[in-house]
Amino acid sequence: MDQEGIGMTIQPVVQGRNIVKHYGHVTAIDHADFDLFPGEVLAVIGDNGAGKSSIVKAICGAVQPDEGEIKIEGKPVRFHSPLDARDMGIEIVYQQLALSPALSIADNMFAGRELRKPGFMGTVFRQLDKKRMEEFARQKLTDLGLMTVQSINQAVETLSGGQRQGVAVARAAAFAKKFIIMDEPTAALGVKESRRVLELIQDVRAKGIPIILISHNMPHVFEVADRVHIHRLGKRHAVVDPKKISMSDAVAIMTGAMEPPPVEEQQLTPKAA
Amino acid sequence: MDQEGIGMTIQPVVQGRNIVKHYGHVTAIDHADFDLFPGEVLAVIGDNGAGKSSIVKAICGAVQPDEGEIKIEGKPVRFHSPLDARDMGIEIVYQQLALSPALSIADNMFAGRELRKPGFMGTVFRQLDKKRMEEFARQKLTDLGLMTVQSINQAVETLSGGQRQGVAVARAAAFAKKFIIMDEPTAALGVKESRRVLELIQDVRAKGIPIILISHNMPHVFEVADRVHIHRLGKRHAVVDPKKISMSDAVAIMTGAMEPPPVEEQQLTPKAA
Amino acid sequence: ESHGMATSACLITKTDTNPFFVKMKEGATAKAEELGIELKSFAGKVDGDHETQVQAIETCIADGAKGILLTASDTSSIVPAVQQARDAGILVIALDTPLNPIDSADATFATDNFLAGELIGKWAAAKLGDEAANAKIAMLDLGVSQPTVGVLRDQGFLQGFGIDLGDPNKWGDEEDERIVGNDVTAGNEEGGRKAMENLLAKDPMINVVYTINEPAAAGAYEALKSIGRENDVLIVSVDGGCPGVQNVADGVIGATSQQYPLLMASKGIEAIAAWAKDGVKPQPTEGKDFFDTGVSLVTDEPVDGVESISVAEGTERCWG
Amino acid sequence: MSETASKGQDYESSLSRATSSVAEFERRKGLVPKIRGALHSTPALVPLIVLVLSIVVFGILLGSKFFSPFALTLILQQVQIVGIVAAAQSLVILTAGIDLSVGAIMVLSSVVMGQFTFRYGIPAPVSILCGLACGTLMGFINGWLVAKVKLPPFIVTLGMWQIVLATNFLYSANETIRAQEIEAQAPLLQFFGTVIALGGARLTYGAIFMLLLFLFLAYMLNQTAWGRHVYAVGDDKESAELSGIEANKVLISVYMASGLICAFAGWALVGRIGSVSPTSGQLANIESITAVVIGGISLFGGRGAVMGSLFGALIVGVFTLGLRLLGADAQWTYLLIGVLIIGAVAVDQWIRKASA
Amino acid sequence: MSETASKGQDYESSLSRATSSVAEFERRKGLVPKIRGALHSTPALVPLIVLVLSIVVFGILLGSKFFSPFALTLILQQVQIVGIVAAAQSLVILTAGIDLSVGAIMVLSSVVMGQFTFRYGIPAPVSILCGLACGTLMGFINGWLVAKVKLPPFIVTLGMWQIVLATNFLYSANETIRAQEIEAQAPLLQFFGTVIALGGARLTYGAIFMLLLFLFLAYMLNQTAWGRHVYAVGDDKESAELSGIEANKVLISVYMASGLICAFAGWALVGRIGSVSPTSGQLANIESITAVVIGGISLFGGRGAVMGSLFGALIVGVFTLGLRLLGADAQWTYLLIGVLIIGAVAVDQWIRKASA
Ligand SMILES: Nc1ncnc2c1ncn2[C@@H]1O[C@H](COP(=O)(O)OP(=O)(O)OP(=O)(O)O)[C@@H](O)[C@H]1O
Ligand SMILES: Nc1ncnc2c1ncn2[C@@H]1O[C@H](COP(=O)(O)OP(=O)(O)OP(=O)(O)O)[C@@H](O)[C@H]1O
Ligand SMILES: [Mg+2]
Ligand SMILES: [Mg+2]
Repeated sequence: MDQEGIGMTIQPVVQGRNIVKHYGHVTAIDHADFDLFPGEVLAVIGDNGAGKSSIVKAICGAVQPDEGEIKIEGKPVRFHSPLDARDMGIEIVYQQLALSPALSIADNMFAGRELRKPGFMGTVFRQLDKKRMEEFARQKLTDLGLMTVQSINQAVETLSGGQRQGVAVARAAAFAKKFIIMDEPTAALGVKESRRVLELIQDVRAKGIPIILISHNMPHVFEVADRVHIHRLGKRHAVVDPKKISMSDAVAIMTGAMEPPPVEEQQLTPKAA
Repeated sequence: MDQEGIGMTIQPVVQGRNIVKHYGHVTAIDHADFDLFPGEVLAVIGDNGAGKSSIVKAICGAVQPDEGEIKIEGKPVRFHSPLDARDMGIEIVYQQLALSPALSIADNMFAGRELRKPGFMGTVFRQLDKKRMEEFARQKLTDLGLMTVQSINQAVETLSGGQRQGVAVARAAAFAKKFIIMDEPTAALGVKESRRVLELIQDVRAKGIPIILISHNMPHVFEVADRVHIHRLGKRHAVVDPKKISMSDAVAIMTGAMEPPPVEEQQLTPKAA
Repeated sequence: ESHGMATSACLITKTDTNPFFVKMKEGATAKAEELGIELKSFAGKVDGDHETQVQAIETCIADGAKGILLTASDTSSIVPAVQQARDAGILVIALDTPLNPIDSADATFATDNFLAGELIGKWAAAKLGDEAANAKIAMLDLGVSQPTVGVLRDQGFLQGFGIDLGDPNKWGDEEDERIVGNDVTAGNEEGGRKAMENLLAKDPMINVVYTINEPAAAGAYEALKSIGRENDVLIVSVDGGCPGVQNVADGVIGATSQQYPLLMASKGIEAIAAWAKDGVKPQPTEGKDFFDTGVSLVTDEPVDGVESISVAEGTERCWG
Repeated sequence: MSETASKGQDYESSLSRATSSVAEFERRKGLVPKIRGALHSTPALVPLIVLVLSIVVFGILLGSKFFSPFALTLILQQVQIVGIVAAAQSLVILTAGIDLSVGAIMVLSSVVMGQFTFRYGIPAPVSILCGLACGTLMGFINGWLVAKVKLPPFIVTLGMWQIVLATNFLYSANETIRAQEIEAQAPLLQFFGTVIALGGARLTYGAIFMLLLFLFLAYMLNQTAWGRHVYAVGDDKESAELSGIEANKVLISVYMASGLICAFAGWALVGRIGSVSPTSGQLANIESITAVVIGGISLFGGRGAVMGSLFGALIVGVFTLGLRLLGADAQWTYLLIGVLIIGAVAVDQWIRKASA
Repeated sequence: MSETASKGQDYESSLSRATSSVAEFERRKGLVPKIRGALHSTPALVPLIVLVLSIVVFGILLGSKFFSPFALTLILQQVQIVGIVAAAQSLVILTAGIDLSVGAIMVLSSVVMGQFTFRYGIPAPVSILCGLACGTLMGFINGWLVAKVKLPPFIVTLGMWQIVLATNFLYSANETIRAQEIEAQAPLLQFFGTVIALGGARLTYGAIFMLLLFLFLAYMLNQTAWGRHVYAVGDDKESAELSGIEANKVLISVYMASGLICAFAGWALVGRIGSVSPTSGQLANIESITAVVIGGISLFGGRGAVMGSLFGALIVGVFTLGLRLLGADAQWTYLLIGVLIIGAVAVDQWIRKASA
C-alpha cells in the first residue's frame, strides 16, 4: 500500500510498516501498517482482540514488535520502553490505565515529572510542591466533569472505574507534545464525562497535536475522527473517510460482513491540504 | 418512599433500605434505597462516582454497609462475603472483573465449581475434566461473538480488554439462578459483542431471572431496561419508566440538570401485573 | 519485686540449644537454688551471635546483678561490654572460653580446648601406630566463621596427631597430604552426616575422622554406616556428654575428650556468692592464668602415653 | 419493548451478516517455536534444563567421580530433607505466603515421635501418628492466623518459628535420642533411612518418598479443583474470593498440608541422621525457600510449578557436592554457591526471555 | 466536522445544564472519625500506638527498673544497629524487594574500615570512606542484578549474602580487631559509640544517628519525587514504567542507598561493640525484616511508612528487655517474643480494621 504517490509532501507523524507480533502461539499483530498524519484525529476501530491495543503499544514502545519498522516524523525509531516515547512528547492512555493503585491522584498524574517547590526548598532540598500538584489535578478532573471525586488525596485504587479513567485521560492530555494515543478513553465514563473527553480531543487537535483514538463507540468515532483506520485480525483492513462512508458500512467492514473498498477509494492519507 | 401502598402483592427480589457506606472521609453510599422485582431488567444509571458499583457490591456482600438493611425475597440478609451470595444463586459481573490474571480462561470460568471427570478418576482421584470445561468455555465465548480468542488456554492476563470482559459476562450468565448483577458489562466490548450481550440479557430475562444492569450507554439502557434507577450523589434519585421518559430527560435528571419527577409519577414498582 | 533482697546472677551462654550449655545452665541453676541466688540465663540465638550477648550484659547491669557467668561468642569484642559490667561492680567470670585478653574477666573457669583436641589427636595417632603416616583424615569443623573453640579443638587434634599447623589461629590452611579436607557441620547430626558424605565422595578411603563434637560424630557415623565402612574408620570427638560417652561404649566413637560444664557453672555460682558476701574474687589454678576444670580422654581402648579414663568412669562423670 | 427488540442503533444493521468463524493464523512451524511452546506451557522445564546442564558440566570436570550412580544418588539422599520441606514451602509460596516455621515444625515433629516412644513408652506407630498430627496442628495454627486473623504470613510463621523452636528445646531438654537405641527399640522411626542398593546406586526410602511426594503434589495442583484454587488464591486473593473460591479454606488447607509434609520431613530426618536431635533443621527454612525460588516459583504467588522446587533443590545439591569434589574448601564453596545460585537463576531468566 | 461539532447524540442536549458543583457530603464529626482519619493518613501511627502500649504495660509490670531513663535509653542503644539496618531494609521492601544481604554488607563494611586502617595503615577517615564505598558498591551490584538482569531480589540478595559473608571471612581471616587497639589508634572508628549522658539517660551518637536517619528517609520518601517513585515502583513496577518513571534507575538507587546505610550500620557497629568483629550481624537480615513488617510495611511493596520500621524495631527491643527483666529465661523469652510478634501485628491489624 504505497501512499507516496498520493499525498506527496505530507510527512506522516507515525508510519508503521509490516509490523508483526507473536505471543507464543498467539498472533497479536499480523503484518499491520499504520499511519498518523499531522493535526488529525485518527480513529482505530475493530473487533475485540483485533489487535488495536497491541499495535498502539508497539508504536509507543510498550511492546517490542518481532518484525516491521516504525518511523516517527520520517526517522526510524526503536523504542525500548515507553519512557523513550514519552521523552519525545508522546503520551498514551492505556486501556489498562497504568496507574499505581496505592498512590494518590496527584502522584499518579505527575509520575515522573513532579513539580518542585520554588526557591531554596525546591532546588536544594528538592521538596515537592504538593499543593500546586493537587490543585492542578483537581482542576483537570473538574474540567473532565469528574466532580464526584471527594478527596484529591484518595488512592487511585479507591476511585470508581470512571474516575480512574479520568485520571489517565487528564494526565495524557496535560502533558502531550507530539501526539496522544487514547485506547478506549471513554469506556468507563458517564455520558457527561464522555462528552467532555470528546471536547478535550477537539481542543487538543485545535492545538495541532494529532490523536489516535481507539473506541468501540461508533457515534463518538464518527463525530470526532478525520480518518478511520479499521483493524481486523491483526491487520489494517481499510482506512475510510467518516464523512464519505456510513456508520453501518464501517461496522460491516470491521466485522467482516462486507469487503473493504478498493485501495484507491480508501483514505490512506488525509485529503491534500 | 414506601411502595407497599402500590404494588401490594409483588415481593421484590432485592430490597435495600437506607444503605450507608463511608470510606474514611469519602461517602460512597448515602442512605440509598434499592428494589429489584422478579423477572425485570433494572438499569442503574448515574454519573461516574455516583455510587452505582458501591451499592451493588453492598447487595452481593462484596462490601459491608455501615447502616441500612437488605432483604432478599423478603428475608433480611447479611452477607459476609460474595460467596454467601453466590450460594444463593446470585451472580455478579464486577466492574473490575474479578478474574485471576495468571489462570486460564476455563479455570476462571469454573472457579469454585469445577467439573470433575466422570467415573473413578473423578470421584476417587478428583481429577478435573479439563476438556469438558474448555469446550464449555470456548462455546460460551463464541456465543458472545468473541471469536478472536485464539487459545482457550491463554492466561486471562494475556487477553484483550474486551475478551476479558467477555469471560466475566459469560461466567455470570452461565451460572446464575436467582439474579444477575452486571456492572458495565459492555464497557470494553465491540459493537458486535455488545449486541450479543444485550441479546444475552434478554435471553436471561426470558428465563425469568431478573437482572441489574449498570451502564453508561443510554441507547442500550433504553433498549433493554424495564425500569431505570437513577443514582445520584450516593442516593437513589429517581426510578423512571424508560417507555414514558425520554433519554434526554433521564440524562438531565442523572446529571442534575433537571429535578426528578414527583414520587407518585416514578416507577418504584413494575406496572401491576 | 524481690530484687535487692536476694543476690542475683546472670548466666550468658553462646546458645542454649547445644547440650553442653544446657548442662551448664542446669549446673548453675542447681547451685543457685542451693545458695539462694536468683539466676537469670541468657543465650545467643545461634553460635556466634555476639550482639545478643552484649545486650544480655547490658540487661544484667540494668537488672542490678551481682555477678555474670559468660561463655563469650566473640572473645575480644565482648571485652568493652564486660568492662562496663565490671565498672558497675559486677563480678564477671568467663566460663569454658577465656576472653581475649584473659584478664578482661575477673576470673576464668575453663577447659583447655586445645588440650582436649590434642588428647584425641595423640590417641588417634597412637592407635594407628605406623599407619598414622598414611592416614586419610576428615576434619569435621563447626562453621565457616571459624569460632575459637572450633579452631582450638581442630588445631589441638592436628598437633596431637603430629601435623604441621600452619597458622594456629585458623583451620584449613594446613598442607599435609593426609588431610582429605575440612567441612562444616554446625555441630549437629545432620551437618555431620552431610559433611562426611561430601568428604567420602572426595576420597572413599578416609580412615580417621575428627569431629567438633559428639552429635557431629554420630552424623558422620551414619554416613559411614550407609556405605558399610563404619568399622574401619576411627572417629574421635570432644565434649563428653552422656550420649557421647554411650557412643564410645557402643563403638561409634573411638575416643572423646570429656569436659565438665556442670562443674564450671557451679564453681562460678559459688564464686559469685562469695563475692556478694565478702567481696573476694576466685583464684586461678596454680601455674595457669585460669581455673582449669579439667579435661579427660574417655575410651575403652587406652593407648600408651595418653592418659585416659574408662567409659564406665566417663559415664559416671558425664553431663547430658 | 421486551419482545422482539428493534435491534438497537441503525448502524448495527449489518451485524447479522458478520462472519462467525474463529480467528485462525498460520502456526509457525519448526523446532524453535516448538521448544518455545514447551517452555511456555511447562514452567518446570527451565530449572530442569539448568539442572541437567550443571550435572553435565560437573560430569565433564570431574569424570566418573561425580558422574557415577553412587555420587548421583548421594545427591538425592543429601537433598531429600530440603526437598521434602521445599515441597511444603512451594505450596505456601504458591498462595503468595511464606513459611518460615517449616524447619521448626519438622524438628518438633521428629522430637514428638521420638520422645513419645522413648519417654512415655508409646508404640512407635502411634507416636509417629502423634508426630504427624503435631505438624498438622502447627500448620493449622499458621493457616488460621493467616486466613482468619488476616496477619501477614511472614509474621505468623516467623512467630511460630520462634514459638515452635523454643517449645522444641524446652520439651526435649535438648536431649538427643541415639541412633543405636532407636535401632534396637523402634526401628520404624528410621524407616525412611532404609537403603535400596542397585549396583553403585544407593536409594533410600526417604529419597523415594520425596520423589513420590512431588509427583503427588504436581497431580493435585494441576488436576484437581483444590490445586486450581491454590493458584487462584495466590494469584489474586480478592479476585478469587469475588469469583467464588473459598479462599480461607484453601489457605488453611495449604498451611495444614505444609505442616503435615514437614512432619513427614521430620520422620525422614530420623531416617537420615539415625537419631532424634532437637538441634537439626535450623537452615531448613532458608534452604527450602532457595530451592523454591531457584525452581522458578514466584514469591508473589500464583505462578510456577511444584516440580521446579525439586529441581531447585537438586541444583543446589549438585553444586554443593560438585564444588566439594573439585576441591574448593568450605569457605570458598560457600562463596561459590552464592555465585551459582545467582547464576542458575540468571540462566533460567535468560532461557525464559529467549523463549518469549 | 471539526468545527462546532453538532454536540453528539440528541439525548446529550441537556448536558450543558448539568450542575458543575463538586460533590459535598456532610463530614462526620466527633473524636472517633478524627482518630480514624489520622490513622488512615499516617500509617506509622499504628505501630507507634502498639509501642507506647507495650512501654506502658512493661512500665506497670516492672516499675522503675524498666521505666527509667537508663533502661529506656538502653533500648535505643540496643536497637540502633537493627534500626539502622531496618531503615535500609524498608527502602528495599517498599520497592517490593527484600534484602537478605544487609547483615553481610554491614559486617564486610566494618571489616574494611578496620582492616584498611590496621592492616594497610590507611588513615581512619579514608578507611571509613572506603568502607562506605564498599557497602554502596555491594548495593549497586544487588540493584543492577535486580533491575537490569531482572532477577528476583530474594535470589540476588541471598546469593550476595553468601558471597559477601564468605568474602568477609576470607578477607578478615576471622580476626577481630580489639577495642583497645581501636581506641588507641583510630578512635574515629568508634565515633558512633560516643555517649552523651543526661542524668540517667545515656544516648550514643549511634542512636541519634538512627533517629536522624529515619527522619531523613521519611522526608525523602514523602517530600521528594524520588520517594514517590520508590512507592510507585513498589506498588506496580509495570504501571510505573508505563506512566513514565525510570523504574530501573529508582531500583538501583534504592539498593545503593541500602548498601550505603548498611555500611553506616557497620560503622555504628564498631561504635557499639568497640571492636571490629567479622562474626557479628548474622541475624541482622531476619531481625530487620521483622522490624519492617511489624512496622506495617507490606512485603508486597508500595505500602507503609518508613517511621513504622523504627517503631517496629523498638517494639521488639522493648519486648526483649522487658521480658528479660521480668526474669523469663532465654528459650521462654524467644517463645514469648514469638507470641508477642504475632500479637503486636494482630493488634495493629485490629486497630486498622476498627478504623476502616
Ligand atoms: N501478552 C500477551 N500474550 C498472549 N496473547 C496476547 C497478549 N497480549 C495480547 N494478546 C492477544 O493478542 C490479540 C490482540 O489483543 P489486543 O489487546 O491488541 O486486542 P484489541 O484489539 O485491543 O481488543 P479490545 O478491543 O478487546 O481491547 C488478542 O487475541 C489477545 O488475546
Ligand atoms: N475503597 C474505597 N475507599 C475510598 N473511597 C471509595 C472506595 N470505593 C469507592 N470509593 C468512592 O466512592 C464513590 C462511589 O464509587 P463507585 O465505584 O460506587 O462509583 P460508580 O457509580 O460505580 O462510578 P463509575 O460509573 O465510575 O463506575 C467514589 O467517589 C469513589 O471514589
Ligand atoms: Mg484493546
Ligand atoms: Mg462503577
